[in-house]
Amino acid sequence: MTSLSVTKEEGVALLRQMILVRLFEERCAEVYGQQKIRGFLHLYVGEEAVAVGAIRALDDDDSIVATYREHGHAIVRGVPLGAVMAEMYGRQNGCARGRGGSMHLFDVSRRFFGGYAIVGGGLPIAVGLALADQMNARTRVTACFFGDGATDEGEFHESLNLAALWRLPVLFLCENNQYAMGTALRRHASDPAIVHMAQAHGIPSRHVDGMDVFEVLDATREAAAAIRRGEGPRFLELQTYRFRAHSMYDAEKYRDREEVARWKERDPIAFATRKLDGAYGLATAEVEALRAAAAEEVEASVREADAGTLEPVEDLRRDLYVRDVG
Amino acid sequence: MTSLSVTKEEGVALLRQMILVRLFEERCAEVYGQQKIRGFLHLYVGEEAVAVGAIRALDDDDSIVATYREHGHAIVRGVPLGAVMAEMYGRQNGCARGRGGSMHLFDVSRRFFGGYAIVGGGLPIAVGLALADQMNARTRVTACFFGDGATDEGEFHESLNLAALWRLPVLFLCENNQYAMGTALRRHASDPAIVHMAQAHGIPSRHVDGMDVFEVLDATREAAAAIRRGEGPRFLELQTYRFRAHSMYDAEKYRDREEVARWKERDPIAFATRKLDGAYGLATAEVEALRAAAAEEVEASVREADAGTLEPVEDLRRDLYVRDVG
Amino acid sequence: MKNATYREAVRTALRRALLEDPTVFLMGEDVGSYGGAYSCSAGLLDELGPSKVRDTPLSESGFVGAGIGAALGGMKPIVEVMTVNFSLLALDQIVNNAATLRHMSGGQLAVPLVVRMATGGGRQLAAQHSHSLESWYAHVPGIKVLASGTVQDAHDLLLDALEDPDPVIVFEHQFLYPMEGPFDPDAPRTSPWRAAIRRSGRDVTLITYGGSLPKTLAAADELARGDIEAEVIDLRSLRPLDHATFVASVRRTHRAVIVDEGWRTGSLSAEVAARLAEDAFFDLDAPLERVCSVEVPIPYAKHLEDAALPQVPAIVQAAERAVRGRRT
Amino acid sequence: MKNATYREAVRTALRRALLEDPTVFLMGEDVGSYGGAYSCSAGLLDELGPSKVRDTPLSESGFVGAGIGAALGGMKPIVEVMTVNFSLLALDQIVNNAATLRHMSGGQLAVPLVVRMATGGGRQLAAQHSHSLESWYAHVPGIKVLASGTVQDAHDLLLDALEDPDPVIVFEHQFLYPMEGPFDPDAPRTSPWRAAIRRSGRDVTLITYGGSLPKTLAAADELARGDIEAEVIDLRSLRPLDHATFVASVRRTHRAVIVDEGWRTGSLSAEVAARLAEDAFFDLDAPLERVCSVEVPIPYAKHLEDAALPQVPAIVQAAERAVRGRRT
Ligand SMILES: Cc1ncc(C[n+]2csc(CCOP(=O)(O)OP(=O)(O)O)c2C)c(N)n1
Ligand SMILES: Cc1ncc(C[n+]2csc(CCOP(=O)(O)OP(=O)(O)O)c2C)c(N)n1
Ligand SMILES: [Mg+2]
Ligand SMILES: [Mg+2]
Repeated sequence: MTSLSVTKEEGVALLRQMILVRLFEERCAEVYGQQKIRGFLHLYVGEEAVAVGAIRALDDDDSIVATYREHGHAIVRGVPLGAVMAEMYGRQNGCARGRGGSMHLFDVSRRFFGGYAIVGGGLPIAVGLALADQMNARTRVTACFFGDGATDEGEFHESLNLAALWRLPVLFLCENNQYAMGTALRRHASDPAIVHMAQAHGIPSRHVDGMDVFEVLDATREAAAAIRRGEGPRFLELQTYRFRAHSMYDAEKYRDREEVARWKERDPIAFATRKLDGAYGLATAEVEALRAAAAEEVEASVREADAGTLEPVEDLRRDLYVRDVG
Repeated sequence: MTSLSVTKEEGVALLRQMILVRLFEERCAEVYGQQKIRGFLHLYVGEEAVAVGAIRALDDDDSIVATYREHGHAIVRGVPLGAVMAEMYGRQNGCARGRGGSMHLFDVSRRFFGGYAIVGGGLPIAVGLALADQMNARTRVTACFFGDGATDEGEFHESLNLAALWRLPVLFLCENNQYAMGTALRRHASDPAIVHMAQAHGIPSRHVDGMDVFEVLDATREAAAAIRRGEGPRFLELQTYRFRAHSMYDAEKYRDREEVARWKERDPIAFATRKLDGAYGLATAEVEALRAAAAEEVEASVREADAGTLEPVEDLRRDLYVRDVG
Repeated sequence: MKNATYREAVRTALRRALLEDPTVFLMGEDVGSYGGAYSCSAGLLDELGPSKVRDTPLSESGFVGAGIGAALGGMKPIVEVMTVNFSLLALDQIVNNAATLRHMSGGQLAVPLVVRMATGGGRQLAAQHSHSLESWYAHVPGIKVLASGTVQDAHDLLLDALEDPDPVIVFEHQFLYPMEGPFDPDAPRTSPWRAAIRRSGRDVTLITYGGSLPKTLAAADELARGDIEAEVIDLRSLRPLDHATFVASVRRTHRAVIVDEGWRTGSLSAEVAARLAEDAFFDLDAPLERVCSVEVPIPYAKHLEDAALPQVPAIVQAAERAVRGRRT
Repeated sequence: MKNATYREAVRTALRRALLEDPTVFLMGEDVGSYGGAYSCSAGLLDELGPSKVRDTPLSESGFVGAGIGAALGGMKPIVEVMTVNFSLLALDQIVNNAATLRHMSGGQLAVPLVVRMATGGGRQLAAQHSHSLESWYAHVPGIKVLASGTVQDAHDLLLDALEDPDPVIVFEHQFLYPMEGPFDPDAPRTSPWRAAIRRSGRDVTLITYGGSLPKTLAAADELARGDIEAEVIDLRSLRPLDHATFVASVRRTHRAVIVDEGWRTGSLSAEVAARLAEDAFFDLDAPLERVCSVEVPIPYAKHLEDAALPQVPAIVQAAERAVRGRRT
């Protein structure tokens, strides 16, 4: 029996959310096959421990900036499942009225600031949100998610430099899933230890096992607390893996099945289940119940999306500006 | 009597070039006052040991990429003084027919590839030149000069990553003169030890006293030799200082006179003179003779520039393309 | 009314906005201890402190993006990108974030951001420092674009931009900073989205903006000596364009010359011309004329730079052609 | 002649160039082990090795700049910027270096570089992945710009670009990759700098390029059923524009519609219109018409995206207006 830093209740809540994200996305892949979702769809399957562990360690008032692979983040943040699914259906009950789709989820009421599809493009935004907080003496944290591929972009360096120089309350969360699209980390980054870049900017940083939701939770709590104490930015490199294709158009020629199989042995959901069972005992029936409840939530979201209406075409120009002066 | 790694002859040659660059630029400032040179003029006064030490350590066949503060580099590389001065006069006997001016000196016959005025913009070019060499199995080095301010730009990071990842024969030479325009290093870079960025990319790097031409020479030789052995890129951070304003339009409100005075005590020309005298003995008359010869060279360049003609206006569109298809 | 320089007018507006609005701050390269590359913020760091006046690293994409983020966070940033030449490095943030966030989020977000930059040539700064890319910005829905061609506008348009809740790009022409002109900081402001008729005339309409305005007015004076009365329209807002004003003018004069420092192909002059050919077609009595920059990287040498940029004689000749017909 | 897809045509050209010319290499994000985001280089890494087919880090400015440097160093790089959307990050290198180096150095340098990128919308990729910024590139002297609208051109223009000693941007439209059409890899190539008359007609000239060509041809078919014979011009080269060809066509038809997926204001259609209003003014019998994208960030939802982009009915209507007059 191993010990855990969370209560059983909290641990189960984490597990529940990982299952919810997993089932939601598997359902997305299905409806994509039915062409109800179109465009790009980037699934997070395998990486759930990162979004769940990190976002649950944050306060509701903290801000979140994510990438185009952000269904999980939106869901964990509390964006209603139906609003996320409807967005991918392109319906006006979607969380961006159907204009954003899978890559551009927004829910400002929950301080979920999107959904950025230009790799690296969200980082300066996060820095700016943190700057606004600092200038207003708010103790909020801005959590910024990005992939290993994003660390190649110039904006990554520029954002780290600004955050470190001005000691801004930003939490950089690098979701290192070992690939930028089809290019393995060692083939796109001169130094596969991405933390070294943070260290070059004097930002305290560490590697975290991104398949272990409890470790992610603890590391994020610790980093967020330091940021709230006014100690400036923090950086976590979360080691994880995407089990599925980069997007729906990917033949996955760039990696072999064994590698994928090896990582699947570390499935974050199975891992958390084992850990919880070890620490507190967790009956198979309990897990099945979680799964069934999640599945039902997902089905409800599909129904909600299906029932959604389309934004009228006459509204195409609406909300281009706050003040239309044309 | 201290010992030096260079012969007297070689040492005197270094000194001679530093003096030549210094006098040339002081003369530039004068003719700028007479409005014969216009636009931006960024002087290198105080930093001469860097260009002289580094470029003299390179082979003639190595490539050079520089910034808008590149008169010294061009001169040390052997671009005729008259062609440099004429360029600043905007005459067609200038090394870019008068089209580039002070910020855009070119001499391809000497593998002097310019002259880049967008901060950071030359770095990827240098990486590409080195890539072409690598692909053709040439043992050439591409030396790339840039300022401390350039290290804030995203392109700096991108260029380092590419060079390190592909082990390209690039020598990065950061001329850390402590300021990006009016912004002191500590106010623009989160970590004032710029070498740390190189280290984050696994590029061997070191600090060099950029006021000591002998140290610059030795460090560059060593780095270039490693590059030629196929060991990939090298990075030198050369600590130096600009004695004059950033450009001709700068009131220098951002630094105090004492700081400037302190650095002037380390004038690279005076320093080299003392060192040579210590090591080999150097008569005042010898130095005076160097100075007089350099002054005469500079005067000749002014005469050459003054005698230059203007490119005919009808040639404005010439050389826009190799093959004009309009 | 007193005289002031364009630079002083910018500085006056900056200072006022920074003093009056607690959410306004200025950030950019060398806006602080250097006082601004063009001295537009001289003294403001000392007066207002480093939180209101922020020197940034050389990271155009980073700090423009941070401006967008700060705007999302409730601030009203004035981001100075020293010149349009460097703004190429920040275009992704402007086009993909500032311009899209409101629409793409279904109206949830707003980006009350002002980006100021100097534009244009004429100072012998050569190919990498003499761009006029206003047409690129004017192409992008989701942002608004202003360009000041007078001292008063250098002040007024900046304050107008700050009062607007959307992202506004403000172009100042680098050649105009030392220009003197009448200036009253308290004069009532006209809508920045309306073009101004800077001179009335019945024979031909000269349409321009920003740094070409003084040249166009000089050309109009010269034309008047030759008995051609030119109407001069200063667009002021480049996005949206005040279509109605220039179309109405051309309906009166039946002839138009568009003066634009951008390279001819794809400059803003093309859009103005296209609109006239669409919406004032039956009123036009002569082919449209454009006076733009020659399509080459702007050279350093003065005589070549002068030859590359629009100049008064070329404007005069174009207007004469429009009025008197082309020689063949 | 066999049929092939646009994608296969691109791949055929790439493979041929890489095989035949030792100085040619391909570099870009995921061109290698992934086979290209649009599968245009599928299998080439395996066949030709990692020196000829280079996966790059996500560093658009860095690797486009490296392409310029490699070109200076004697190579002939084909740099793939996956899409025009990401090319914003590389614009500084293209505009300030690739486009200026030859002129600014007084003719000493040459930059024999090809930059390929996918452009356009229509695949429900939303605001940040659906740009059509061809007009921006066409604005820049010092580069040349090609856009392929047919399967044959997807192959030919790429080889033409590679034979050119100057920097050439080649636009492929992302919606066209799966399109099939006649393709002969050995067909003699016509000059890429000449526009093609894809259909002859006497009533109205429809001018377009790239992804809008199939739509415009479909509109012409429909117009023919309504007794309007439209001439369809495919610009092919966007810089330089083949002015003579489209002006001559309009001199014959006296009416023009320009179809362009760019946002209307400042799209390439504006330049074409301006040139017609300058140089075919006395031949025009009707106001110019433009069919462009609605000026909003392109939305994800299909019905909204369809409404935002140019479509066949709008082209038909514009042509009818041009021929039959506007209703008032
Ligand atoms: C600037 C930019 N370049 C290229 C792309 C195309 N692209 C989309 S996702 C992706 C890979 C990103 O990898 P990473 O940052 O590791 O995130 P992951 O997809 O692995 O979560 C690429 C190249 C893009 N969207 N933006
Ligand atoms: C991308 C870009 N941003 C801003 C400028 C304006 N600028 C010219 S030089 C300079 C300072 C550069 O500092 P550094 O790299 O340290 O070089 P130094 O001038 O000290 O030699 C700045 C900000 C520019 N030329 N390019
Ligand atoms: Mg990744
Ligand atoms: Mg410096």
